[in-house]
Amino acid sequence: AGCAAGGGAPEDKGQAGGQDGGAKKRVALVLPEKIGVNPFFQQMDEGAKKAAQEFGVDVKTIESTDHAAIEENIRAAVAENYDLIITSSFESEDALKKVAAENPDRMFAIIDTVVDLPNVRSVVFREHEAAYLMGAAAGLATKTNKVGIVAAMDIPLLKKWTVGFQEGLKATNPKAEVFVNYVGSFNDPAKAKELALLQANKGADFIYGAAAVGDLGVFEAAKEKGFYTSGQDVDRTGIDPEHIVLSQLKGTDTAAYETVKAFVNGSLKPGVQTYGLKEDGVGVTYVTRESKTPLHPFIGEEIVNKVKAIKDEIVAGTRKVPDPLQQ
Amino acid sequence: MAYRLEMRNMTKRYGDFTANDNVSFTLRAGEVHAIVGENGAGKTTLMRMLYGMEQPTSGEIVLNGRPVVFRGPDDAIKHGIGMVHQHFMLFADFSVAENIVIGYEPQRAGLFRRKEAVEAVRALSERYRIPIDVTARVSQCSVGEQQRVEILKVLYQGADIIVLDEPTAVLTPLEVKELLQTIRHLAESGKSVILITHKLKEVMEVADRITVLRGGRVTGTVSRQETSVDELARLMVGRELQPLSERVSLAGGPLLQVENLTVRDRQTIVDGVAFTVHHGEIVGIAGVSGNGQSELLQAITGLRPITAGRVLLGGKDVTNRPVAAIREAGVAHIPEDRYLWGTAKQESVEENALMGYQRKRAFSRRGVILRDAFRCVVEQWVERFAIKTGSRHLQEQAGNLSGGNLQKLIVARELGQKTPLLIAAEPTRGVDIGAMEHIHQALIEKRNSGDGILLVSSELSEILALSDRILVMYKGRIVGELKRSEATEEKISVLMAGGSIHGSGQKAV
Amino acid sequence: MEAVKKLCKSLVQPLLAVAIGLLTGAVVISAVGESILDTYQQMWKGAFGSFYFFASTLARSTPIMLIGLGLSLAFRAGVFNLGAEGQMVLGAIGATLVGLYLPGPGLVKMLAALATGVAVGGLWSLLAGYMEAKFRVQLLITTLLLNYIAVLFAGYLVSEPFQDKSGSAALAQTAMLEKSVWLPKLFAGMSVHAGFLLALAAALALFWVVRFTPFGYEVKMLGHNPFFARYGGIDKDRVMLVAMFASGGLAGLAGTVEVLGAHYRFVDGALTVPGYAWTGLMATLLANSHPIGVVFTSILLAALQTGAMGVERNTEVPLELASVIQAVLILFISAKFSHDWWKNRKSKRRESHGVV
Amino acid sequence: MELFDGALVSSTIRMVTPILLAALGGALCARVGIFNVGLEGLVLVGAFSAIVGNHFTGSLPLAVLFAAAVTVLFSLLFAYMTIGLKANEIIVGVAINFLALGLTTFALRAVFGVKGAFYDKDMAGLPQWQIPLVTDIPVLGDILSGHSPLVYAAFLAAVLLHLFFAHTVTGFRVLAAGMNPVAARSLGLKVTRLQVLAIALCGVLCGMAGAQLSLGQVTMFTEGMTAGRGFIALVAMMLGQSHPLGILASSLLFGLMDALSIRLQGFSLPTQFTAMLPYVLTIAAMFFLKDRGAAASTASQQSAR
Ligand SMILES: Nc1ncnc2c1ncn2[C@@H]1O[C@H](COP(=O)(O)OP(=O)(O)OP(=O)(O)O)[C@@H](O)[C@H]1O
Ligand SMILES: Nc1ncnc2c1ncn2[C@@H]1O[C@H](COP(=O)(O)OP(=O)(O)OP(=O)(O)O)[C@@H](O)[C@H]1O
Ligand SMILES: [Mg+2]
Ligand SMILES: [Mg+2]
Repeated sequence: AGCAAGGGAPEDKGQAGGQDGGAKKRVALVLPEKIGVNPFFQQMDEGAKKAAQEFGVDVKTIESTDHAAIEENIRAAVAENYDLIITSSFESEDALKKVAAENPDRMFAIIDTVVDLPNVRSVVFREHEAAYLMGAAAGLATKTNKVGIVAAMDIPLLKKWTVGFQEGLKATNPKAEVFVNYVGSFNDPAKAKELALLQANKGADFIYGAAAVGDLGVFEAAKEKGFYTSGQDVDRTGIDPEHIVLSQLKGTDTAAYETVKAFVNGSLKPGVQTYGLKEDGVGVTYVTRESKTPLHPFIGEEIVNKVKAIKDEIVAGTRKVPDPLQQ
Repeated sequence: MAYRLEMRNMTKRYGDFTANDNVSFTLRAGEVHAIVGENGAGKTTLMRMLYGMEQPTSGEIVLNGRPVVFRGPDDAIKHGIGMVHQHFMLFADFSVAENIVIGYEPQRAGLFRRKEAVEAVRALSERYRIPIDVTARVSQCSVGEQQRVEILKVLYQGADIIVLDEPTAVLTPLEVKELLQTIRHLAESGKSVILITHKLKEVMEVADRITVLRGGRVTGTVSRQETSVDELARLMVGRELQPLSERVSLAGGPLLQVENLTVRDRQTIVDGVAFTVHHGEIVGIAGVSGNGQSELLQAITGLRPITAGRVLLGGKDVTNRPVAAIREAGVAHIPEDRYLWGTAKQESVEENALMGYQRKRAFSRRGVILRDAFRCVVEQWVERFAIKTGSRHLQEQAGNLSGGNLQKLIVARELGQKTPLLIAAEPTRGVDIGAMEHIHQALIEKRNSGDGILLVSSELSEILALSDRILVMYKGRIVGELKRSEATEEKISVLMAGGSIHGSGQKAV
Repeated sequence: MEAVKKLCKSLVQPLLAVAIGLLTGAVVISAVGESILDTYQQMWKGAFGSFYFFASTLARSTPIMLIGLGLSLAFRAGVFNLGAEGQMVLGAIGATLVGLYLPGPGLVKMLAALATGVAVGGLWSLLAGYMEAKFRVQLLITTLLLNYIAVLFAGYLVSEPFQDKSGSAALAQTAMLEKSVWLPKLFAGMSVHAGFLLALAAALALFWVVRFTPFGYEVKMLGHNPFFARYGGIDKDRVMLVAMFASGGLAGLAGTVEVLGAHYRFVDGALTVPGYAWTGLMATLLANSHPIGVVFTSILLAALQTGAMGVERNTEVPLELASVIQAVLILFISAKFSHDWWKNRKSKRRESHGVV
Repeated sequence: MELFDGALVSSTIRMVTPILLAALGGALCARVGIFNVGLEGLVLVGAFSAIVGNHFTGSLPLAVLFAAAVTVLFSLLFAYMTIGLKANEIIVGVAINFLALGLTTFALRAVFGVKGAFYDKDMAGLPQWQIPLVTDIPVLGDILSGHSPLVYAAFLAAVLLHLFFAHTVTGFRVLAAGMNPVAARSLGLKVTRLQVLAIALCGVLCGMAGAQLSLGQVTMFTEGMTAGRGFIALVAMMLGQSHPLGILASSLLFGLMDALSIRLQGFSLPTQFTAMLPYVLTIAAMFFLKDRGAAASTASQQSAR
């Protein structure tokens, strides 16, 4: 079954539901990597699947083994006539630019970066805003005036987290010392744990985990040494309420869900949608969202309120949190 | 009298090639039985079957009246058969004692009792009068010592039948003498010894009976009393040996001049050696191996750095030049260790023959090797030296050639270079008497045509037969020089042992 | 006739191996309750199912082939170069920077970039060769270690001084090369690019060198017995260094064509994550260092990968399982069992069996 | 700021343990003439099976045993392919790495129903042994005490392996089989059996390495959590010239360099350069260790042909 109608993209997408005599619409989610340990992709997958169930479409998630496979998979998805192809991340940018330009009659979406083409919907997050709030909270909460960051790798992408956090920290506690260590890998919890232990040993009482799977290592170190730490992407405080006192949130599931939903409704439009604090696409537990876990006294009501105030300033635009990647 | 061992109608085929054809062989207790035969006659193959390393295509082995089948060497060892291979089966980094006891180590609770091993080996060495430093590392032992290690190992394993495959090929005359004594002593103490060798003099000295193989068949088994060197030679080669051709007297100019050559590698190995080889002359270097001869040759041919001194070739200084440049200047080289320096065992005969010719004008055009032209040349060598290449001819793996045939291939390759100077180290090691005659003839012819040859050999008879002048090396120095006319085996032996002779010309050149 | 027989004989081994590999894979697939036939069908489709997918397989085989060819030369010389990854990455970043910043017309830039890729990869490889020749520092270890250094250094270059600050700027990557520097695609809309032709040309050239020239002979003999080679007047160090340079140069070229023909920029990790270096190594070993053999083994290995992608896209067999099947196939293709089995049977008939 | 302190050294010892164990395993293989590039995969299998063992038996000793047993099975696959089927050992090693990654990820899904990582906060990791008396020594107590049993086992393994080679008959024969297999065979030694034994022992050590990683250093399994440690072990093995005590030294050297690079992250050097440090210094160290231990490289060169 092909796109018999050679017409423009808008018509196609409008009548997609009616094609093939009521057959289900097919959506491909092409991920640039293996889902593996990356909650970012896990959530996206879950969000898309949830939408698939609710709205009665077929969603096929295609994981790419490596960089060269991304373009391959997007092209294959085009060849196999998926009605909507959702991709994700910076890694897919080049590939999507090429394929989308070559197939102007198809609809694409990309989550987490911008591709400026008339048949591409882009969804991006302003993680640095949430990281800023985390830093602000840490600055207010630390007793030793020493905090740590255990980050996965020293690459530009992660500056959204490390720089954002440090900006926030500086804003609330200019005197605080910060230790930054890089694991050198996204999947090495053992090393991440050792780095956290060393930072704790130097006196850090709050350590911000931005080490992907390594965060699990940081959690273990926190349990062992009794310092406080935070999770990423979803509310992780439940894992160990005694030590994981905050979580930085990111709604990739929402993004995937909303994209599929909009597509089914016929309201999917090209252009950019950004999710920040204002749109409630990113956030921090207790500050922007409630948590099932009771608030830990290390953070405390007072700090939460102060951070809420900062959040309001950011939402209102009175406090500027620049994107570290655009500097 | 019952035989200790009988091998009946043994046949071994490799593909279409028959290495042993219906060979029968017997061995008595307390007997030394020699096996002789030309290269590729199948001596080694027969022994490998006895030792369980090869399975016979057909035939039967009867040991002490009972038929046996050996699935592997361990079977043979258990039945009291020991073999000393031509290429020693030793562990270079282990000590002498460790090498001897391995497989049958004295142990308690799985722990290796090294002290007991050392004691046992020491006792063994005294009992059979085979002296050895039991704690030395094998890699530091001389070839003769390594041979003793192999024999002691066999004895330690309790062998009653001891197979020695060309044990004397790499030994010095003195070591040969000692080994022959050991063999006699072993026979007297009730062991049976099978000795493979190409040196008929040794056979006549030590063997009780002799079996001759030719082309994989037995041509006769004789007892020593009833035969002579000449008869054996005839049986082996199938014809009379020719005397060497006449030497033409040539008063050629200097070709190779070695001046004050010194090689040092932690210690001084070659110490201020000086001599000259003239056109039309064969200069022989005699000496107990390990006195610097190998290193001297390696230094001259560019394989080893020269610490001091000069080497001139036809007046041109080639000191410390790369090997290729020295070869280019007119040197060919028959190396003493044919497996280490002289061949690539996994490669074909043709590829091995090509070494040194690959960049020759005659065999390449526009950067491409002319294989066909070269193959014709190799065919000529094979014919001239009667090299048995096996079923795949020039494409046969060099490692599948019998030792002597491989040697002939190397000799042919180096003679084929037609260089003014040939350096020949042990040129006839392991070749049969027919081939030896042939190689000697070729060397004399080369000399007569005006080329120079520097000959190193541990075989005094070879040195005496070929050399115009003889230099004797001892502890890295040249300790004597003898003219052909005045040289005798006795005189050379004295010099080789570090003594001195008086009255004869002992001047440095 | 003889040649045909020989060819058949040499084919028995790999074919039987593939068959057993597939059989083992079938066991794995059925163990998770998927359709064996469908899975293999998708695997075949993903690799060769249409001209489009075949072209993708060829595209993927390109860097594998170039690396494999380079390594085949080093292995023949008896040099165990484990540093293809670093050589590839440095060659690629060098070429990218030349392509980006060298002034001049596009074609000149492209040629200069290709030359730079070869030179940089070759020199990096030569460093290890030099350390071995001059200081006897084991090449096997240094090449392995130099990989880490090269990859980290390239990572630094693209995340600091030469990072692409346009666009999202989130990736460690250089700016995009301009179109005139790109290697042309061989067929419109297909991923196979001119780099594949370069690889084929390299294979033929290498075959010619190895088979017919004195240098090829010298490399081979050096690999078989370095003492013999030296004795015969072969300059051991020179041949080794040339072999190292060539093998590193081809690895550098592999990285370069991947950039100029597929990514159009250097992206940190894009060359290392797919494991081209190890796959290239396997291609060489499977082909027994034969240049023409490498062409086929690298296409085969690439097909296994693109086939696995096809399985991932079109079946419910999870990605991990596809890589398990791939590994199982490789394992059995490398086995010499059929050959031995064949030989044993033959020799048993003749009742001869060598022990040593 | 001081460059070294007790905590850093103690951390180094923990970090080095899996590398040391795997390198010792690799050395066993190298000693019988087999270059094992599959260490990474073997350790990964060990790490996964340790978690599986712990989850289902709830007993840590059993978990470690289970890890060792499963890894031995895997290493026997390696042995069968290389010795039995005469496949090229490097190809098999690389394929084993792929296979291990694929199988563990797949089994993670099949056994625990999760993707990427299995983490159970109620799961107990290996205990940290406080050595009586030693614990109380200032500084040194922190460094030497409080590690998991496998850490001590690793250091013990290095010494035991040394004793095995130096003083047992089997060890002696293993060395012989590796040094000159033709000669060993001509003596009737069961070379193949010794090789398989060595590879199986390598499996035990890699299983322990994996268990230390997933139950000792952390208490979880994540996909590909070996993160290249198997290759570092390979380097440590070569640098230590396949000698157990040499490997102990080279692993520690490597660990120390790694610790140094962590410390230097605090300074303004780009992290790529600090991360290079261990490799650069290892190469520098090789200038002092050249000449000897050509064995490992010959073994691998043999396999190239
Ligand atoms: N494995 C093999 N494959 C093929 N041919 C072989 C093999 N082993 C030996 N031969 C051939 O069998 C013949 C007999 O070899 P063998 O080594 O027994 O000779 P030999 O009498 O010991 O000779 P030499 O005096 O040179 O040592 C030779 O022509 C050799 O090429
Ligand atoms: N692995 C092998 N495969 C095939 N043929 C072999 C192998 N090993 C030895 N041979 C052949 O078996 C025969 C006997 O081997 P051995 O090592 O005893 O050499 P040899 O002929 O006695 O040498 P030499 O003349 O130096 O004594 C030789 O022809 C040799 O080429
Ligand atoms: Mg022989
Ligand atoms: Mg012989």
